[in-house]
Amino acid sequence: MLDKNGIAKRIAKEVQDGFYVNLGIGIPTLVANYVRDDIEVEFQSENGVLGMGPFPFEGEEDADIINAGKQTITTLPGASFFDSSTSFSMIRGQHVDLTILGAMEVSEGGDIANWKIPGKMVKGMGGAMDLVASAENIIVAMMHTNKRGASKLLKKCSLPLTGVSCVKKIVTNLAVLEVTDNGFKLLERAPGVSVDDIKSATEGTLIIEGDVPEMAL
Amino acid sequence: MLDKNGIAKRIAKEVQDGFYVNLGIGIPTLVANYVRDDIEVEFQSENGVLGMGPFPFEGEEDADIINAGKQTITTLPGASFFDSSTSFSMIRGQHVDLTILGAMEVSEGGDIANWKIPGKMVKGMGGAMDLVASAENIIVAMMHTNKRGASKLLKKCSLPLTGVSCVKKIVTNLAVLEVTDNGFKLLERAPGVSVDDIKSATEGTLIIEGDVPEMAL
Amino acid sequence: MINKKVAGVSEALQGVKNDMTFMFGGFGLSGIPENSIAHLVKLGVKGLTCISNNAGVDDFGLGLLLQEKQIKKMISSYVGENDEFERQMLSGELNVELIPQGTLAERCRAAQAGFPAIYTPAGFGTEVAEGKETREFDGKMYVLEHAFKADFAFVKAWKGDEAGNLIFKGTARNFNPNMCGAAKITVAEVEELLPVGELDPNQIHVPGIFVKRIFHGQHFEKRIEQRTVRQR
Amino acid sequence: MINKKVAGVSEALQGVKNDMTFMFGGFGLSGIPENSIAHLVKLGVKGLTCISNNAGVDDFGLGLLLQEKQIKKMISSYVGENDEFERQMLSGELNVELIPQGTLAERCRAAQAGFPAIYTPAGFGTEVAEGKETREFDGKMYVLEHAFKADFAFVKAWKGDEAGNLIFKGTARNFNPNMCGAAKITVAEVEELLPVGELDPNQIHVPGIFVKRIFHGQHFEKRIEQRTVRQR
Repeated sequence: MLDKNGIAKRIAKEVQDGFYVNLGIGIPTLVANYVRDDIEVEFQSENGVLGMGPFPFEGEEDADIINAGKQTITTLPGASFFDSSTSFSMIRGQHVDLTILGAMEVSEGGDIANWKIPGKMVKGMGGAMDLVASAENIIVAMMHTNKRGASKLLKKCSLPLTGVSCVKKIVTNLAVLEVTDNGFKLLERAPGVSVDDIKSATEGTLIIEGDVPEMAL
Repeated sequence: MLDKNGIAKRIAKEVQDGFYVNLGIGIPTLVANYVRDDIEVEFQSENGVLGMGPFPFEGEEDADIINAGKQTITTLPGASFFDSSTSFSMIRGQHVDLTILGAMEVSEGGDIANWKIPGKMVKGMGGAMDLVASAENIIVAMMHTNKRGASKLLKKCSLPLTGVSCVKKIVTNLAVLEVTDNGFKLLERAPGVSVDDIKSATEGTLIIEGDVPEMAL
Repeated sequence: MINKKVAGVSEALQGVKNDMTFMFGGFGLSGIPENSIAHLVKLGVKGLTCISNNAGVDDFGLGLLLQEKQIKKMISSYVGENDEFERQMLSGELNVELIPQGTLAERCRAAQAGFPAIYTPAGFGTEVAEGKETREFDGKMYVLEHAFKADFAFVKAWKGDEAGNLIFKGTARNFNPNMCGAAKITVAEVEELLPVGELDPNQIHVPGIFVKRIFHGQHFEKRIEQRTVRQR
Repeated sequence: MINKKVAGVSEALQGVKNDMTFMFGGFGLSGIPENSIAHLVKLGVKGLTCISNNAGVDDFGLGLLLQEKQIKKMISSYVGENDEFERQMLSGELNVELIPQGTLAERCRAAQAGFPAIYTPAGFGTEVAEGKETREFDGKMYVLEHAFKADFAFVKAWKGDEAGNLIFKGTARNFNPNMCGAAKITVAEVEELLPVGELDPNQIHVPGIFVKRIFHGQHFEKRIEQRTVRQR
């Protein structure tokens, strides 16, 4: 079973040389820490920066240079700043190659719910609806089950949707799954996790073909 | 009767303090020469400059600094350069206060034709269709009749239209006219031109109320 | 050169009234028009509809207007991190319309650029698209979203000149350029207000034609919302 | 940093084929991708559809491609000042689609920004709107115009860096930024190609994400079409 950093580490392997990547808040943010050093990747943040670097050294924080999580950041050589409209042109126009974001629920049809729990405080969708409606390549990073132990990989989402038929791949603490026309196809097991463990934690249709390898990290 | 410079001089009186103005090619370009010195006006050119100044001194021409007529220009302090999309945002978004352009025909309903003569070489509409479809305040600068002596102020345009119901005011070599719901209202006569001269040169409905003053230049 | 300079925030905000619709630049607390917000609190105008990506925090940004119950409706993409906001929203005092962030940016830009509406894929199939026209282009579904209509846009820039030309710094740019000229009157507050001729015409982010009034902001706190650092 | 630098025009144009659709930046002869055009002549690709505000003059700009009869169709707003163009158009050899200049810019930007179509007032009631969908918003009529689809966009910038970031000079900017990322492959030629870190991230006109290949142009004539001067 993976912890949050393990999930981030596995997702980092999906990041290819030359990719522009948008990372959501939470587990996705951690992905930046595990991307291979020998490939070139640029991180975009929808508030208007391309070429994000690490957090600043103490004392060097700048209120005018933040990411979409409102955290102080730095930029790397080759970076650029731009307005919100241009930022979403990058996203909507599919210039961003990979979007990694968290979710509360994913359906076997690739629908995603990650912005609202009715009856509870709603914080808003931020840029998530634009990202999921636009991106060709969306990976969801999340725990396989919620705090009450209920599956987050469902036949149909119960929460208000963020986007429809958009998620391509899911990496959880238990498995790597691909969204196919027929349901969640199990690609890899997390270390020490059995196919049965994954079966019992997945409410949606699970497709298992042959031996399912344990993921390499 | 006015010459081209006279028409430009009369139109210059329509330019008010604080106006952003787009000048078309031909007579409109001359208007800049006659704007009062004691008011502040900025000239926009749709190829991407605001704050145009006079032509450069010889030897100071820059191929990278031209107006929409492809003429080398200079800029004044406070000028800015921008892309074509932004330029037409200024025009379409009605941030440009006054548009002055030439025409081949104007109808009494305010339609304008100035881009195409069927059977002849067509050079294209350039930015004219955007300008006339967007501007609140359009003044047409033209000769009252064409080279064959036929009126250019018509009941209905015979040439392909550039825009519909958009022209507000017309300044010709003979008169200043306003486009009203009922036709061309004669506002001013050019020096030495009689109401009858204007009547006979105007094919469209001409509205004459009381004494028509001679224009002051 | 058409001079857009006004003496200060008080002159810049002339004409603001109860029940108006305002746009505010900024993302989180970065690049927000601090001086205009402070003066709106002082003026006490109420019943406001505010278009802003976020709603500030309890004691800063638009949170200050919320504390005084000056806001009737918020149109935002993300409104977390604000207890008073949550209280007013749950109690029904505050009307909240949440829309996707890219849609928010483009509805501003549409108003600025004279487009009546846009087709965006964002929100299709979700409650955001409920009651809205949808349409297929090339096999993909889009939602029709209309240009905003606002009375004032309040933006904050780094440098500006008397012609109203603006330059922003870093990610404090965000929605500010898209809101300039998107309301009847655009008010820009700047950290540094220069005479014309000081800014390179090649390097203007927002040409002055989109700005109606510009003033030098007296006080910029520039508060950091999430101070994140690494060790040396 | 993702490196977009290619060795030269030959590598930059790899993949161009007969019957493709190309976008060309530039207004008149200002800011045109001279090196790419010259190489297209050399490659001899034919049957091209060219989206460009103008069509060059007889012996420069896109006029060079016209002379070699490489262009099948021009989509432009203004095509004066070109005898060979006129000859081919009147003889029916060349297909010409004239569209309003602002529509041209925005159909490029729509392609760049992922919008399928836009509503513009330009051309309503004229032959430009014939056969197109029109619609009323707030009492004003608009024409639906679709995003362009192109294979290559050729743009010219003043300075660029290896990450593909671009800066333009003066009115040579024009359509170039709107075409970046509006085609499958965007090729930028620059007068000065710098290592990353040399350009101020605040002052980038086009972020590198919109550019696929960048090269240092070997030759820029930068011809002036209408030399107008005043006396000292």
